[in-house]
Amino acid sequence: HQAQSAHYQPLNYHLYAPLPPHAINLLPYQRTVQGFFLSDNLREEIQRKTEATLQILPTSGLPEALDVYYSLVPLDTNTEKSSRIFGYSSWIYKAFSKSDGNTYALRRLEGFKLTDEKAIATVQQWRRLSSANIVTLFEAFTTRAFGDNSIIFVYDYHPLSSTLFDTHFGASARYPISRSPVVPEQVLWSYLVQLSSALKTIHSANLAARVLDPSKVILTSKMRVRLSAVGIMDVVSGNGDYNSRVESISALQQDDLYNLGRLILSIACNNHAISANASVPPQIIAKSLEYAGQSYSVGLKTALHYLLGNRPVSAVAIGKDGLTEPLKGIDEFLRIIAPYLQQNLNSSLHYQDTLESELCKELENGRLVRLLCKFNFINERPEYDHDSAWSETGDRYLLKLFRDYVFHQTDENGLPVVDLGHVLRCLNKLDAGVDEKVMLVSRDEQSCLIVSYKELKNCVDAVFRDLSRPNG
Amino acid sequence: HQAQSAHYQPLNYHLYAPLPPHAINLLPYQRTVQGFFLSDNLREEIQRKTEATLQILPTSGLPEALDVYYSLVPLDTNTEKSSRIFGYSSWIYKAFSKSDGNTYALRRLEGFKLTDEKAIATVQQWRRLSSANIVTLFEAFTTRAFGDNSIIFVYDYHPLSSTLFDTHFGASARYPISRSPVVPEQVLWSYLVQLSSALKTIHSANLAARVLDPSKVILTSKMRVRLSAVGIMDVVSGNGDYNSRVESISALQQDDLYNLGRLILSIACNNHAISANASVPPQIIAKSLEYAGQSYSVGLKTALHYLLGNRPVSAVAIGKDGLTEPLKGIDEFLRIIAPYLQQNLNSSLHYQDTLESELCKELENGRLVRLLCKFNFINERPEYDHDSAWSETGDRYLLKLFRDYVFHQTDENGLPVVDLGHVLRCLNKLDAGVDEKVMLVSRDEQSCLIVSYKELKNCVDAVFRDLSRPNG
Amino acid sequence: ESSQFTEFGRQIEWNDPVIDTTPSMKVTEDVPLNTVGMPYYKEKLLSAWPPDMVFNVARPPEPIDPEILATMKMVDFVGYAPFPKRHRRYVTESLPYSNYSKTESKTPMFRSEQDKVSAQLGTSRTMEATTDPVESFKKVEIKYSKFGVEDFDFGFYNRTPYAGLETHLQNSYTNALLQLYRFTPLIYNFALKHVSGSCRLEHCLLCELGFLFDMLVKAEGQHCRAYNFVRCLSSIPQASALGLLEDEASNSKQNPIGAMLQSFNRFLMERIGQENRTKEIESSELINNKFVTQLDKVAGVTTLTTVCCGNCKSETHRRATTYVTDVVYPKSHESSNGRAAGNGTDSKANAWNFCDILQHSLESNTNTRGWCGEKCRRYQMLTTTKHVLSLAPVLVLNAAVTTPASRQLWCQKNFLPMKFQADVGKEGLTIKQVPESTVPDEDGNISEIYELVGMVVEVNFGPADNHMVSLIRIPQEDVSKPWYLFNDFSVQQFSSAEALKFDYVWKTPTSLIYQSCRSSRTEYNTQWKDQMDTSLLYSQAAINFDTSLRFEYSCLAKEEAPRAGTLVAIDAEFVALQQEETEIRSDGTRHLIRPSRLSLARVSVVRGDGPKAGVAFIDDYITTKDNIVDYLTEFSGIEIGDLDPLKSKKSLVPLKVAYKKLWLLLNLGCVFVGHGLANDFRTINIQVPKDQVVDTVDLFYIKSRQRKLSLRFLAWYLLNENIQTETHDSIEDAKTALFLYKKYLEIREQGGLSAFDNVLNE
Repeated sequence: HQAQSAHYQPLNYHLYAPLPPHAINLLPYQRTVQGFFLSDNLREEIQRKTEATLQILPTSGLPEALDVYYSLVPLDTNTEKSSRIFGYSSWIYKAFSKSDGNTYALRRLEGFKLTDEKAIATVQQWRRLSSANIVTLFEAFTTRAFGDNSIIFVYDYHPLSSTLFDTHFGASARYPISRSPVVPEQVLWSYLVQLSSALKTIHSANLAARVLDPSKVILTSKMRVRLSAVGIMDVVSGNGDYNSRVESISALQQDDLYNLGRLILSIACNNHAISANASVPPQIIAKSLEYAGQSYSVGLKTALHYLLGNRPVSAVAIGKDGLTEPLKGIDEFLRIIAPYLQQNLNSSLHYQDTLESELCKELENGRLVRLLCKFNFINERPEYDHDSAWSETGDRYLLKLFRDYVFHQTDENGLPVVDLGHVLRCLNKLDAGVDEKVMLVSRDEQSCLIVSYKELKNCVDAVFRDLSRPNG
Repeated sequence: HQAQSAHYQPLNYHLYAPLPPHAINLLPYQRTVQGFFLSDNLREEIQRKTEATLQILPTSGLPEALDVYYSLVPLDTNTEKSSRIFGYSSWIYKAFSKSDGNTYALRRLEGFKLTDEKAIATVQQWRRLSSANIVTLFEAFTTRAFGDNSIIFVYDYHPLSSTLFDTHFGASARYPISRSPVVPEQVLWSYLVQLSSALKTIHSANLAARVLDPSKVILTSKMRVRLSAVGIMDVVSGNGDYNSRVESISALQQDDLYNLGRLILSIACNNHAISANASVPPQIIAKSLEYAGQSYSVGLKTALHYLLGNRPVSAVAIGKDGLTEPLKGIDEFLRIIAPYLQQNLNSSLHYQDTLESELCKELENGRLVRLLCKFNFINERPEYDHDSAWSETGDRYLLKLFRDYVFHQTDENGLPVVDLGHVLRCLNKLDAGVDEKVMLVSRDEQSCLIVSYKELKNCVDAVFRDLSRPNG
Repeated sequence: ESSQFTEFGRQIEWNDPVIDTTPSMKVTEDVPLNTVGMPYYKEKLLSAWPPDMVFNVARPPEPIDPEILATMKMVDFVGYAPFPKRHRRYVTESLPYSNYSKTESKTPMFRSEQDKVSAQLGTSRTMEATTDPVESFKKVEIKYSKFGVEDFDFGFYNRTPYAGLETHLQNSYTNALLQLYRFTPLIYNFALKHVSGSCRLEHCLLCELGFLFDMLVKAEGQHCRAYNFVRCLSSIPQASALGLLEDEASNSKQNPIGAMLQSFNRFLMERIGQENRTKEIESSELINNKFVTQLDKVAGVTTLTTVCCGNCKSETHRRATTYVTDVVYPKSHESSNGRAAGNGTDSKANAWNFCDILQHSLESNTNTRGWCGEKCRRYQMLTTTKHVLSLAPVLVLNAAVTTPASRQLWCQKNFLPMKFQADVGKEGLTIKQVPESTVPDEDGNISEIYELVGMVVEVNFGPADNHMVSLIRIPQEDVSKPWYLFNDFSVQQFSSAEALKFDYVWKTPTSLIYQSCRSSRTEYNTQWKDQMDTSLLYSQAAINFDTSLRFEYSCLAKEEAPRAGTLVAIDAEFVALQQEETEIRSDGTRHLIRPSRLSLARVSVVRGDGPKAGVAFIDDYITTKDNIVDYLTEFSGIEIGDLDPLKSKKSLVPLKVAYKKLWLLLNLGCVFVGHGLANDFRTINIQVPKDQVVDTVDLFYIKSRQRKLSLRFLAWYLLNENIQTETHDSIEDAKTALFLYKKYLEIREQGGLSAFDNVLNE
């Protein structure tokens, strides 16, 4: 079948909007075609994400539907590794939801039999968290659709994400081993700040992450990390009913801080063992810290010391009474890394601005497409051939002349001029309906018509409204 | 139709797919967190911003051009108020730049005569700052174009922004006076965090903001504040040459912290006098702090106390040696407000996600604009009026008929059908140049021509190439 | 919150592939455009544009031609106008990404830059001024480099032998009219005759006019400034009251500039008529019980106005002489002098030609209701009749174009006659156009043939460029281009067709001058040079309050009377009336807009030869009413109080006295020695021909290093003298320059000039 075979061919993105063969030196007031549209990298990244989101597998051998979820596509085929953390083989599928049309990631623990029904209720608590650095958990249910006892955790689906494990320790790790320090300090801080932010949200909700493993932290775009697979441990470990064990939650939270330290340290030292093994000997930790201290700043070392060591005596919580508070806490940690929080906030806001201006550009383009379509719908319609409103005295004649003004410029020698900048400038002004006047010239070059973009806009709207009236 | 379906190719590439976050599933609490920076109607707001940016004033009586800046539009007509801060009547204009095509806000101080040429050089230092909460200052120059001695400061233009003064104390203030506390605490924290972030950038560059007035802080979108009018005081006050007076910069920075406190306190108490008057008696400050303490949390009160009071004894800078350091500092303040930094970071990252998912919907716009523009460049050109290739027997006549096919559909009664779906389907097929055939009918309805999209594509391509060749 | 969504997009591929399955979309809906997907593709998309195409995104909107806007008629929201067809429609620059600054390339390089370039290239590269006639009318601006105004290449704008006048002066809008008068021989002769006389009036416009005309002639095509003239103008209270002064503070002119110039024209002529009258009263002839001044004989139009009461028929007569006649345009219903009345056709308006209108403007017949004071003693219908009694050889007109109809008239081809004949007879005045070739009857007394001298024209290219130029016909060998356009300091030759073509929007006539073309009246007179009143040179003329003061210089004695070639040494000091104007950018660049405005504060002239060589005979301090912003004491030695008649201990004179002394020396043929005189003469506002200047800066100029040596250095090096130890003293400086010159002559005598060069080079 033509349709299906075509489907599996990867798209040739370079054919979409080709890049120039060589770098062009542009003056500040010059743009190439690319300059008018969404930057190629961002567009391609999002295109690939949507493509991944929509991908389906016609014959997967998986259940056709799972509750409201259908069109399951396995995302991870490596089950062995995944059983390490939860004690069960775990699978991830991408699926569409019948109830809201969105795409979700389903994490299945194979062979899990729910004994304590209260345990699954903690999922509700996780669902309530709102952190931009946590993959949101929506619900969990047990199912026999796979022919066994399975439990399914439903998360937001982040297409094309990779785990920190893949990025730093995997076969195709992003950072070259040879270079030292392997990972730029800025990257480490970014991880640290974002994961601290996730922990802050979790701890504030009186929960604990419990799992901070490189294979369970995903990069959903460059420099954007999210804690995934949250909430599972609470259900699986059986003692999920938080309310019944208030005393131990603070211990788990202490562990979280320690584990965060291990995670960052293992990346800093490019040593997976540090994060893979929960019981790393303290000497190894101390040695690694010292090693990391050679490549990274004092600030980072201080932060890691706080997470990994006993509570440093000099660190005193500001604004709290208990100077001898025995426990480390995420709030205190945030204070230590405050300058980096500010840096991250600043760059996040900057990126916000970039995205907003890119969105602005594309929204404009979207409106221009509609505007151009309107123009084409109304211009040169055979129906209007003998309509007086389109004659040289009618006001709709303006639209024809404006089209000429936009697209039919010539140079002194009468040769066509193709100036996309001019086109976009004119159309944007028309779309905004600005007060600037434009001079149109009749085709016979006998008279000129001076009209503002605002009036032209009204004219387009009126004509188009006439056209699309149900009864013509 | 057999021939058509045989070549039919599914339109399933570059399809829209929603990316997380999915607003539909959010709990009310999550919405407030995630929608913190998100305006109620993002698209509409962005469109209004574009319109505001493009708008011009046909007859303003202002100079036609100011250096490379042209099409000046006054943004603020209230000069009385503005002379309070800098000692000169100040005006703001929006203008386009001839040198890079961007829009800028020009702030003019009327009647200012530059006596010390070194003072204006400090602008270069401000230019280098990179903060998402400062309106970037690009350059300054003196001019006689207004018929007087004026100095112009060139800033980034943020359309539709309003000052904190307008928002909180103006005639159409955003927050209803009747409610108490008037301004939600979250909003105050957001201001405080972002302005602290701005101060951090400024102080790190060994500069001081010097002006932190509600009329000089702008909201550029919901909850997004930026310090505006930076750098002016350094030039105006005459002692701009920072290098020659290192000793006083720390005093000015101390003032910045105090002024930030006053600014936030005046908004919290809804009392403009606190921020308007530099010499508010300490009793008033103390009283206002007490008053604010009734409506807001201890955390906010502590933060304001730090900014406004003498240095609290209990607050000790972490990680610094000098325990008896006599001065307050922005780093120390950031530590105090660290948890709120995290909150803002979280909201900002959420907003990033929203923007990215909005971008998903607009990915193909640029492509369609490029295609439609090509199509319009070649159609109905007067140059082709007597060209045989465009006559009814010429091969380019096809393009005219195809345009009719795409845009001039009618129903059985001959009434126009306006279907954007049809247009997009046709255009996408033309763009890719599929083998599918399409039947075109001549305008006299005497003959039909069957042609594939591929051939149509080649035809358009050839004509456009002819058109855009350097020599016609 | 759990609304059901369609399983969207999925249907296409699995369902039967029939084309129109997706629901139709409205254009206005907010549906993402990518809900319709792309088919699979293996080739470059059609939507891909050439990636290396470059576009300019910063091009300002093209302004709409003001001519079109002016003729535009609004119908609903659309303005309609005929397309002027200067080019095809929608023509743009061929390369959309070419440089936006097209006009900037038309200004010349600074002379310092040219020197640099020519030094590099080994050849001098001169740019040609624009040849586009419309372009030539556009406002020209002086640009200042860090070397000041001397660095500006005025020569680029003027390759003719006729001097242009600089802009960047308050009231320089008068430049155009001043040029027009300078080329009207009778006015020129009139002014020079006056200025060479004994006029002692401090602010005499006619004197200043004479100084200016002389300067313009001596300049032989170099640029001049009407500095002293405009300063004199602004010191006259009436000029300010009449709104003739440009407001310096705001660049925008309150009055329409054309109207302002016409008022100025009237004011100027009346003023010089009056100034002249005060001196000429004794010699004036009594004609018909009225004093006739010299100006009346040059440019006066004498009329008799008769008012006749329609009721009692009593008449009153009034006799008046005016110098400037406003053109009065017929109202559309009026017929042309009754001649076309019989036809009664639509072509009435066209029947009006210039001569008819002119006649109509000079003589008129109006009926108005007015007070009859003779017999009726009540309001009656009065008939006012104006008759011309006599015309003078110069006829000055203000075009007074205010209405669209009058504007239209001027735009007609050949509207303005080159020559017309005027007869003042018993019947009254008759004016008729005569062919250009008409030669005046040299003996006849009755009819005069008037020929167009030139005109002042208002140029309007929008609010940023609204200025005055003059077009003046100067007979030359080159018959094809007898017209000269004086656009401030830009002067260019034009053909008659181009000169006489008016434009509805941008080119409107303002003032015109016709002059009788009898040969006796078209010659520039030089007799004044032999009849100069030189008495001022032998007196002090100080105006100090304290008359007991004695000054350190000694006036010339009669036997020392300067002659052609007499050597004098000069030096001048200045004070600042206005600081320089600059624009400064934060990146450190600096742009000089106007240099500081200086005023002559002291001038010293020293005898060059004879027993008293080196002794000053002029040391005038100049009093001024203008506000002095900087005494520049460090350089000028002038202190506060020195220029105040009440306090000063120095010999204080009005500017005109000091100036006139120099002017007399100049015209007696003295040779001026001094150091760096170009700048002094520029500020004094006098033009000294090259062969009357010896500048020690040029004598000791090191060409190889392009270095000018200071007076102080040269004095120390060559004369072993320490000068300028504290402040500058112009007597000392003038003396030093004189001795340097003598030293120079000495060295040259000994043939050691090349050796001297070597010494200086060390």
